[in-house]
Parts: sequence; C-alpha cells; structure tokens
Amino acid sequence: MTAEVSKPAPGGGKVHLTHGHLMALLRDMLRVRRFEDRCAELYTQEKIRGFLHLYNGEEAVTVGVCAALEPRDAVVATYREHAQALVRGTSMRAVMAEMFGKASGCSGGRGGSMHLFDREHRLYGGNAIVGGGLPVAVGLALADAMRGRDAVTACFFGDGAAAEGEFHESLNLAALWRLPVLFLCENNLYAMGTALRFSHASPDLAARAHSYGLPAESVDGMDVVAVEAAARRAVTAIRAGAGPYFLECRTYRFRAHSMFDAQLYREKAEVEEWTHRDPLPRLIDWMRTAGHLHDDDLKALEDAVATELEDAVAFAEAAEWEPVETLTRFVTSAEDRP
Amino acid sequence: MTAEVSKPAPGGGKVHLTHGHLMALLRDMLRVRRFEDRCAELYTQEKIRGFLHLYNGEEAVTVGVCAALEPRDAVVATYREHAQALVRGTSMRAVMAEMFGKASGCSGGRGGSMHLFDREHRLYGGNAIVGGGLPVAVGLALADAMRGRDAVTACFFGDGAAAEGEFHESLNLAALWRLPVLFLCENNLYAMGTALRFSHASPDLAARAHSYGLPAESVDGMDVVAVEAAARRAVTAIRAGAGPYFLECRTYRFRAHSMFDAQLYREKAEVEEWTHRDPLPRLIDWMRTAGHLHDDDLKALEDAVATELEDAVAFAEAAEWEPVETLTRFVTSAEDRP
Amino acid sequence: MSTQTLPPIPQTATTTYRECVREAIRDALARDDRVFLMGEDVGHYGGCYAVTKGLLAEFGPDRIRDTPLSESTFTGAGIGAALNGMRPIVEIMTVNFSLLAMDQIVNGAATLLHMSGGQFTVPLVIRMATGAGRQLAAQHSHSLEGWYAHVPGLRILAPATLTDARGMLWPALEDPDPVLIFEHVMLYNATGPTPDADTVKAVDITHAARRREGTDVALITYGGMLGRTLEAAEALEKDGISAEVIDLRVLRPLDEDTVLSAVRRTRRAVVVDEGWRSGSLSAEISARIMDQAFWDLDAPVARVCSAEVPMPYAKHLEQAALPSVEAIVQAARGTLGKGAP
Amino acid sequence: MSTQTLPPIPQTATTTYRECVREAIRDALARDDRVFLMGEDVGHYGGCYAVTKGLLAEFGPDRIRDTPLSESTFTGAGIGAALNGMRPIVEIMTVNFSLLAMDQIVNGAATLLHMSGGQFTVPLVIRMATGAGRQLAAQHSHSLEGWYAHVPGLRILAPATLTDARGMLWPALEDPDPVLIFEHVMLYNATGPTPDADTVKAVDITHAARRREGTDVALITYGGMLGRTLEAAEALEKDGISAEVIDLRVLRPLDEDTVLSAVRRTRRAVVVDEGWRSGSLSAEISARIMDQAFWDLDAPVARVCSAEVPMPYAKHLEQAALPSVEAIVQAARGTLGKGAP
Ligand SMILES: Cc1ncc(C[n+]2csc(CCOP(=O)(O)OP(=O)(O)O)c2C)c(N)n1
Ligand SMILES: Cc1ncc(C[n+]2csc(CCOP(=O)(O)OP(=O)(O)O)c2C)c(N)n1
Ligand SMILES: [Mg+2]
Ligand SMILES: [Mg+2]
Repeated sequence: MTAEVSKPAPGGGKVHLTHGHLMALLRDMLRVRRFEDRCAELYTQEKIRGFLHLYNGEEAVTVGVCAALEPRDAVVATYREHAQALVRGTSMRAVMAEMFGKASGCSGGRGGSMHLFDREHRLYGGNAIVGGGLPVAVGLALADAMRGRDAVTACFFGDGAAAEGEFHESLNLAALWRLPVLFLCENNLYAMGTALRFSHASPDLAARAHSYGLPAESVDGMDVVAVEAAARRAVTAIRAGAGPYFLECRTYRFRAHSMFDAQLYREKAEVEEWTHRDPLPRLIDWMRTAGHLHDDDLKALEDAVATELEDAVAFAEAAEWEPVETLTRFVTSAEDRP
Repeated sequence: MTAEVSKPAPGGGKVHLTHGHLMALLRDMLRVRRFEDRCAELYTQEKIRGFLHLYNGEEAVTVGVCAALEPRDAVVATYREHAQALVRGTSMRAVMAEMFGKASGCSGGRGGSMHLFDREHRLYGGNAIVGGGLPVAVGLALADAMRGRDAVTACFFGDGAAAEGEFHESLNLAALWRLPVLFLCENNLYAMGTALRFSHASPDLAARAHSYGLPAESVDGMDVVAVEAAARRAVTAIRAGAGPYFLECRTYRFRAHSMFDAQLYREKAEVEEWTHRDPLPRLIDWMRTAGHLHDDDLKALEDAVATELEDAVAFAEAAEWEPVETLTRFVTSAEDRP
Repeated sequence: MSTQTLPPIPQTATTTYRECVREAIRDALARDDRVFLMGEDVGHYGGCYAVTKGLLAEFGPDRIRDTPLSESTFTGAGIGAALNGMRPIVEIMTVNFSLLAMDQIVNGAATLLHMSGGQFTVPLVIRMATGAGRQLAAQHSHSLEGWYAHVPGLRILAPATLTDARGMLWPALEDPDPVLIFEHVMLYNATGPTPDADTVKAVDITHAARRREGTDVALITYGGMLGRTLEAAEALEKDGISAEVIDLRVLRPLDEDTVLSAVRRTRRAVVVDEGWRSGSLSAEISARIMDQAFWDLDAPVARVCSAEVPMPYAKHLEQAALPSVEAIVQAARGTLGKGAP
Repeated sequence: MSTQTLPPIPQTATTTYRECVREAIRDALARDDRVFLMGEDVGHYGGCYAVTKGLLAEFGPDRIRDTPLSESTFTGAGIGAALNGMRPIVEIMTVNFSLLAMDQIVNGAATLLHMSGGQFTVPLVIRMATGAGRQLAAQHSHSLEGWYAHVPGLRILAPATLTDARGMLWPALEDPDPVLIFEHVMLYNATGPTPDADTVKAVDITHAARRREGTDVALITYGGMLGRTLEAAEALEKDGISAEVIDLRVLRPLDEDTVLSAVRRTRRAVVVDEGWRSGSLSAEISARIMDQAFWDLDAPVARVCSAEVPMPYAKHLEQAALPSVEAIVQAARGTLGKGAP
C-alpha cells in the first residue's frame, strides 16, 4: 500500500485504516472475486448466457470508491458492473438470479449481466452502450443539485468510453453547471481488443479531463486504500460544492473482455506482469504485514463468502422463471397498473 | 495590424505583404462584405429564403485562412459559408443563383445558403448540422494521407460546435492518426443566442484542443494578416507531417445569427465595441498608413466588387428554375444515368 | 404533484399555436416545481422558433436552462433528472438534430423501465419541431417522428390544433413514461380562438380525433398535414364527396379503434403523411387496416406522402415534394373510382 | 477500378456465413486498393463477431483500421474518405450502436449527392450486425434496419444466405452511393457449401429472390428470419399447403415486382419481420400490396413480427418475443381460412 493513503487526505477525505474497515474492504474484494470466478464457471455450464464481462483485477476500484460513498449517493455503471451491485448492497442472491434470468433477479431477469438495477440502493444500471451512462449521471446529479440534496452521483466508465463524444459533452456540462458527479474512469488499458494507444491521441486521461476545468487525478487502481483515499478527497470536494471531479483508476482486467474473446491483442507477459499487482493478494499481504489479518481471519472470511456465494447460486437455481405471459410487462407503466 | 505578422512566421509560414497580396486580401474582404449586405436586402425582398446566416465581421477569418491554402486543399464549412465559397473561387454568380434556388446555382438550387458545394474548388459544403463537418473533414484528410497526396483539409466550425461530441471525437481521431486537418474554430462568442460562457466550462478553446496533443493557437480573427500568418504556420506544420493543427480565430458576428433573431442575448454596447474592430476598415486604414492604398485604388476596387455583385444578382434573377419534373434527381446516382 | 396556483390564461380572443405551446409550458412550470425546461437557446434567445420567449425572465435560469450544443448529453441528462424525481421538458430544436440524441432516447429512455424489471420510470417529456415548408433544405426539413412511433416504451404525440398544443403537455408530464411531442414548424403561426380552460383540461393523450364527419371516405392524417387534409375535404365536398377526417394525434400507441371505426363506416381510406412514403407511418396505418378491416374495404387504402427525396431548398421543388391538397383530393377520388374532377 | 488478381477462394467444400463475409472483404481489399476497412476492434481483436480475424495480419494497419469508440466520427470519416476517392467499408458493431452515427448516415451520407446538385457521390459501404437470439438484451438485440430503409439516397442490403454474404459486398462497393449491409447475428455460424465463383459473381443488389416455389401463399421475409420462414414452409407442406418464400434481400429500393408477382399468383401473403410490428418494414410490404395488389388478394396480408417489447435477457422471454415457426405457420393457415393444424 502506498504511504500517503494512511494520512488524512487533503480536503478532509481521510481513510481510517481500522481493523474493521480493512476487513470490510477485504470482504468486498473477496466477494467480487469469488462471484466473478463462479460466474465464469456458470457460463461454461450455460447457466449464464449473453455477454458476460468480468471484473477480476479491477475489484479495488469499485470497492475503494464505494467505501467513500454514502447510501444516499447514486451509482451509474457499465455492462461490467457486478461489483458495483454487490458492493453497494444488492444481495448476491438477486444479482445471481439476474444472471440466470430469473424473476427474482434484481432486474426481474429482463436485464441480465449487463443490466443490473437496484432502486433501493440507487444503482441506475448497468448500461451496455459504451459512454451512455455519462449523460444519465449528469442528469441524476442535476436533479440532486436542483433539489438541494446532498448526494453524489458516482459514474463508472472505461478508457474506451472516454473516446465517445458523450464523454466530452458530459464532462463539459457537469463542469459548466458544477454538478455533483464523480467521474470514475476504470482505465484497464483496453477497450475490448483496442489498446489505449490506439484509442486516444493523448493517453493521459486525467489531463484530458482537467482541461474542462474539473479537478482530476489518477490513482493506482490496484491499491484499494489508495482508491478509497482519492475517492474520499473527490467526494469531499464535491460535497463542498466544487462541482464534478474526475478520477482515473489505473487498473487491469485479468480475464478476457467477455466470454467470446481469444485475447489476441495482448501479450501473455503483460497479463502476467499485471497479475503481480493483483489487488487482492496485495491487500492481504499488506494487512498481514501490518498485523491486521491472521490466517484464521482470512479463512473465516473466505468461508463466509463461499457460503454466501453457494447460497446465491442455489437460490438462483431454484428461483422461478418469469411466466411468458408477462412478456410485455414493463414496456409502459400503464400496462402494469391494475 | 499586429507587428509580428510581417515577420516570417515560425515554421516557414511567411506572409509576403506585397501590395498585390494586400490588394487581393482587401478585394476578397470587400467581396464578402458587400455580398452579405446584398443578401440581407434580397432576403427582405424575399428573393432569398430559408435560413440565411451572414458573415459580416468575420471576413478576415476566411480570407486570411484561404490565403494560406493551395487550390489542391479541401474546405469543409458550416451553414455560414458564403465567404468560403466566394474566396475559394466559386463564382459569385453561382453562389448568388444558389441563394435564389436556381438551377445554375452551385448546388443546383437544391442546397440554398446553407449548402454551397463546389467540386471543382474542393468545397465539400455547407453543412447545417452543427459539428457535422468535422468527421467528414477527418475522412477527407484520411484519404489524402492514405494516397500520399500533399493536401490539407481546412475545416471551419463555430465555438458552439466545439461543445458537440464530434468535436472531441474528431480532434482525437485526427490527432491519433496524424491527419492533415486544419481545424478552424470561428469563435464569434455566440452559438445562436448562447454566449460562450453558457456553452463551455472552460472558455479557452485552444487549450482544450491542445489537450489532444495537437498544436493549437488563438489568433485575432479581426486581423486578416494575423490570421493568414497563423494559418501559414499551421499549414506549413501540417504539410511537414505534424498531423492536425487547431486554430482559434477570435471574431464577432455583426449581424443577427440568422434572419430570424431579435438579438435579445447581447448588449448593443458589446456589438458597438466590436464594430470598432471591424476587420475591413482596420485593413483599409493600415494599408493607407503603410502607403499601400490610395483613395482611387479603393474606389476602383469597390466599383469592381459592385459590378461583380450586380452582375451576379442579375444572373441569378434571370437564371432558370430547375423543372419540377426533375424533383427526384440526385437521390441516387442511378437515377441520373441515362 | 405539488400543485400551485395556475397563472392566468391570457384572455385575448385569439392566439397562436406558438403561444399555446408557451402557455402550456408556463402552466406546467407554475403547477409543478419539479418541471423545468432545458435545451439549446430556450433561454436567452427565446427559442429557435420563439416558443419560449420570456420564460427565462419569468422563471429564472434554474428552470429555463440553456444548454451547450450537446444533444445526446442534455437529452440523457433529462433521463437522469427524470429518474431522480424531476419532470424535465427537453427541447430538441428539430427532429433532424434528434438523430444525435437517438441513442439516449431509444436505447435509454425507452428501455429503462423494462431493463430494470419495472423499478425505474422515466417521466421525461421531449419536445421537438418537425416538418418542411420553410425552405430549410435537406438537413432541417424531414418528418422522422414515424421512427420514434416504432419504439415500445415511448408515447408519441403530434398536436395539430391550438387546443392540443395547449393541452397535451400537462398529461404528457403526468405520464410516468417518456413522451415525445412533435410540433410542426408550419403550425407555429397558426391562429385561432384561445382554447378555454375546460377544453384544455379535457385534452387526452390516448385518442385520435374526428376532425370532420363524412361518409364516403376517411382521410387519416396528423400534425402539419391536418390543414391540407381538411382543405381537401372541403374541396371534395364541392364535388359531392363526403370525407371524414381523422387526426391521429397520438402516433404511439395508435388509437386503432377510432381509425378502424371510421374506415368501417366509409369503406375507403386515404392516409396523408408528410414522411417519405416508404416505411412511413402511413404504411403502418395501411397495414393495420389491412390486418383488421380488409373485408370492410371497397377500395385499397391510398397513401399520399412526401416524395422520396432529401428536401430541396428551392420553393417550387419543396412544395412539389410535399403532399398537396390536389394530391389528396385525387387519391380520395381514386378510392371512389373517380378520375380527376 | 484498379483490379488486381483475386485471392484464391478457399476450396473447402463447406464454409460459414462468417467466412463468406470475411472472404468478401478480403476479395475487395485485394481487388481494389481504394478499399479499406475501419471500425471498432476490426483489427487486433479480429472483429466482435470474429468476422475480420486475420485481416490485420494480411493487409496491415493502413487498410484494417481499429478506431476509437467514436461511432459518429469514424462513420463521418468514412463519408469524407469516400468523397475523396476511397472505397471505405465502415463496420459498426451492431445496428443498436449505429444510432450514435445516425446523424452522419441520414443527414450526411444520404443527402450529399442531392444537396450538392449531383456533384458529390458517397461510395461508402457500412456493415453492421443486427437482430436477436443471443440473449444480449435490450441494447444489443433490436432490428432497426427498417429505419434506414426509409431514407432516400441509401441502398439497404440484408444477405440471408452464404452466397449473398459472399457476393453482395463487391457490387455494394461498386455502387457510387452509400450502401448499408445488415448481417444477422444468428447467421454468422450458418454452414453450407462454399459458393462457387460464378454464383458469387452473379449476385446482384437490386432483386429479391424466390427461395422456394409455392402456389397457396407467399411468405415474404429477409435476413435472420429466412430460416424460420423456410422451416414454416416445410411444415405447411406437410399439411398440404404450398408456400412460396420470397427473400427481399434488398430492403431499399424494394423490388416490388418480385413481391407483387408472387402475391398475385398466390393471392395470399404473410410478411415475417424480426422488427417490432408497429412501423416495421412489414408494414411497408403490406401497404405496397394494398396499394397495388388489393384486388388480387383472397385474404388480408398477415404479419408476423417481434413482440413490442425491449428485448428481455431471459432465453424463454427472448424466444417468446421473436417470430416463431409456429406463428408463421398459423398466420399462413389463417390466410387460407384454416385454424391451427
Ligand atoms: C456505443 C457502443 N459501441 C460499441 C460497443 C461494444 N463494446 C462493448 S464493451 C466495449 C469496450 C469498452 O471499453 P472500455 O470503455 O474501456 O470498458 P471496459 O470493457 O474495458 O471495462 C465495446 C467496444 C458498445 N457496447 N457500445
Ligand atoms: C446539431 C445541431 N443542433 C442545433 C442546430 C441549430 N443551430 C444552427 S446554428 C447554431 C449555433 C451554432 O453556433 P456556432 O457553432 O458558434 O456557429 P456560429 O453560428 O456562431 O457561426 C445552432 C444551435 C443545428 N443546426 N445543428
Ligand atoms: Mg477498458
Ligand atoms: Mg459562434
């Protein structure tokens, strides 16, 4: 872990590295990792279908950011959003049931992996149009600003999305209107098979964002505490009325882009190199060294996660399908009025 | 005129302020100004219809830029593009006939004021979708680059257009592929009735462009020689293989946005102030002071322009309408094959 | 809704379509503080078709928001604001520019309720101008509202009268789902008696309207073509042909019953649609009649649409491209087996 | 065109639709050095549906261009390159994402020839995937090609067979005007005999094809629905009903003659279209038949389309939303006045 993160962050975004807090971070990192691995298996077993985008390697980004958010804050995510749902509070049962396409999934089985929604936890999707979430996040924040609500909208998107026109339009509009949006770029160096250097004339995404007049910084996205600290700085600034904030989280995706990907576009050695920076062992090692984690703690945590996961899979397996008769439900609200 | 413009521009873009060259610049400035004024009259007389966007006040931008271009270069412009057509070589007759909607107009009467085209002079429109020309310019330049042709594509657009997503996408793509595009922002401080400060979080458009890694500069768009010098620097750099270049020309539109505009959005005093910087008297005064212009030269020039203009109006008046039977011509090429 | 007192409806005897739209917006802004208006030049400029003139001064910049030229993002921001408790009215200058926002509307606004399994409604209203007639050529003149009428999850309105212009906005804002309102550019200057409060209140956003009764042929149209269609009906009357005129008003979901009952009575129909013929809404109307009233027809349904050409600038060409009164008359006569009068 | 020698067509006995598309692209790249391919992940990744695998290695990065995620701009760049002498093939991953480029296609590519009074042609080919069946839910599964078929100035192709997948690209590139090619996602794995060179050369981009002869009813379809429609025809055969199957192939301009002549012979027709029913291309087909073959019909034209719902993820719901073989059979029987078999 980097040194600066244990200091109070400028602007008040201090990370309290208590044992409990570290254990909570680790727990969420594990929940996401194990969930994703299990999804890969279930995909092979054809329990999960469609496009499945996994988050392995990137867990520290969502876990770190969400640690800096409050329940009243909103989240907009991409099609690679299992982590955001799980960490913000959607039950693993509801997420897994959604993967299975079951009625008790968090989107009623109509969304699938790419479209997780959870009104209770203010998760506004799950958007499979690259860049499509940014304008929506701007609007969510606009409503909060107009209503004088103290809420931040955290908007996740990839390095690839930053090439879309909506990136430009949304950063500009949020900055122009000083809206409480936390723009979170999950820079994993690839948009599908297109390396960042083939997407962006200028690879420094934080500098790009900065040119709109937003505060912008880059953080090591493989270091959950660094991410949390940066996110706290950002959230503190936003809540203080500074307008939007841009945070680039430098990370890496360990798995293929989706389940249909031969990964011809990157070298095994590069993947290998990044796995040495795996955020999960990194957190575990650091906690061990700092005396925050003992073998039996870890074992207990792993067991708890495994139990939660198997329960979720069993739940999803057993869950009901939405009857075909309700196919055209939720097209308009009127159809759902009795 | 600013002092530096008579010096050789860095990178070889030297403006040769010979008498002949200055007279040519003045002539084009006058042609555009008188043409625009006459169009306003003709609009009131209902000879010209549709949306009519005039260029008064901005003449130095197009005249200065085009002085730095060669015939082999391409131009992409907006709906405020009479100047580009006239200065690049489209005959005033053909432009005026287009305004009238006549068959001998440069777009066969099908385009009107917003859609001037001229294949011979490589004028690719006339685009009435704000920002819509930028991607097309990138493609024109891509073709030139792939074919190894030494041509620059000059792409004009407004400050308002710079807020569109395509601005971002196009600057990025042109910079990424190092394409020979000269991006010319005609910053007249307003997009219709929306002042720059209501459009852009960060008003420094050259800085915005610079963040893509393009060379970018701002120039006084009311000073034709300064514009030419800057454009020469840009064109020289582009021809040398530097990739795209961004030039912000700071200018002002003296007339309403179009003929339907009460101009409620700006103060008379502001307009007044800018008229003191009118590029036309400014050039005239400077040429006089420098001994490049005598009263009879100016008189002769004005007379020649008046003659050209009246000839164009008479031509347009007398020109034929396209017969209604040909309505669906030019929908696909096949329909025009005999 | 947090209802406030209504601003007085101006008691002038006559008004314009433009003023009706403006009054509808004013009314909504006054009635519900969750309503706000956002779009290009809606504020300082007063609206590109002068619809929103004066609203910035009356309601202030928080509720009348000039946006940058960023159609996709301000439309998407409307979705976000709607998701989060507001009732935004987004203005897109014309349907032509709405193509830049089409992804947000089609892949976003229209799908969110369903994709979220019913959790999130998007109570967003998008207004835009449509249509030709002002010599604005090929990038400002098309009638693409039929495309939006294809999309499940959207409600599509086309007010063709002053009363509808005045009355449709409020129920659109009350609809929990996204509603698109198309205002034909040639209607803004239309003048007529000021709609009274009761009539306005009675406006719904579910039914087509019978604008004229007739027995020989049903002329089915909407929006900017209503005027020409009524003119055609008058002309037919002089020839002894009694034409019924149906104004669709709601392009999605279509009020099939009103259309079919007219066709069943008259046994002949002409659809008049300013869109390009192939794949226009007129095709769907014809197909619905085919589906459900085939056996009631005494003649094939005729269509009068725009010529399939990007709209030319020159006035005579533009007018030649649009459905004319004569063409409507001719088509109607054709269904009765009569040639030109 | 600067014709080079053709690369050998692989002489394997069977091939896939995917390989046919790839061969068509290889062939075009080899034949004409003005041709290049540009789009997201066409190069290093090998194409999101693996269509372009190997092309980067074979033709290099100048001609196989991975673009940033900027649909509007790389499509517009295709227009510019086409205007300036190249023959670009732009790949947009799916029609759903093409909404981000719709302004460039509709307001740009389709209008330039006309707006310029015939000066500028846009010899651009845009390929995209369309359709459902892979559980990709509401933002990746829709069939919006009917929208593009509404636009004057565009040619719209829907290759449904291996031969068409192999043969349509070259004439599309030879067309001086913009051509959009829609490849249904469920066809990529379709397997069949490798089309031979003569058959490929004979492929045109103007005519519909009769895929099956029949006398009792004409089933009219295109693209991804051809398979199910042929299956339905087989099933009908077993019931003693002889169904003709017409594959539209070209969605704009429609080959009306082939459609009408089939309908005139069979006197009954069913249109099968994966688009949402209201406002789909099926409506235009039905309306054309209404316009021109009404008196030849013994029954109203029936339509079998997708349910009007954003495509749900769950497989059983997705399949329920799509036109099924049973629904086609039922509709065909309906036109013959027969109930369920
Ligand atoms: C508008 C659009 N274009 C293309 C795609 C196909 N696509 C899905 S994910 C993806 C890559 C996005 O990369 P990035 O934004 O970096 O996110 P990551 O997948 O790396 O998390 C692409 C091209 C899409 N879903 N939407
Ligand atoms: C995509 C699009 N949105 C809106 C418009 C309407 N419109 C025409 S010109 C204009 C202002 C553009 O301003 P700017 O780019 O600064 O150019 P200027 O008119 O000042 O030369 C607007 C909003 C349009 N034509 N296209
Ligand atoms: Mg990425
Ligand atoms: Mg401007």
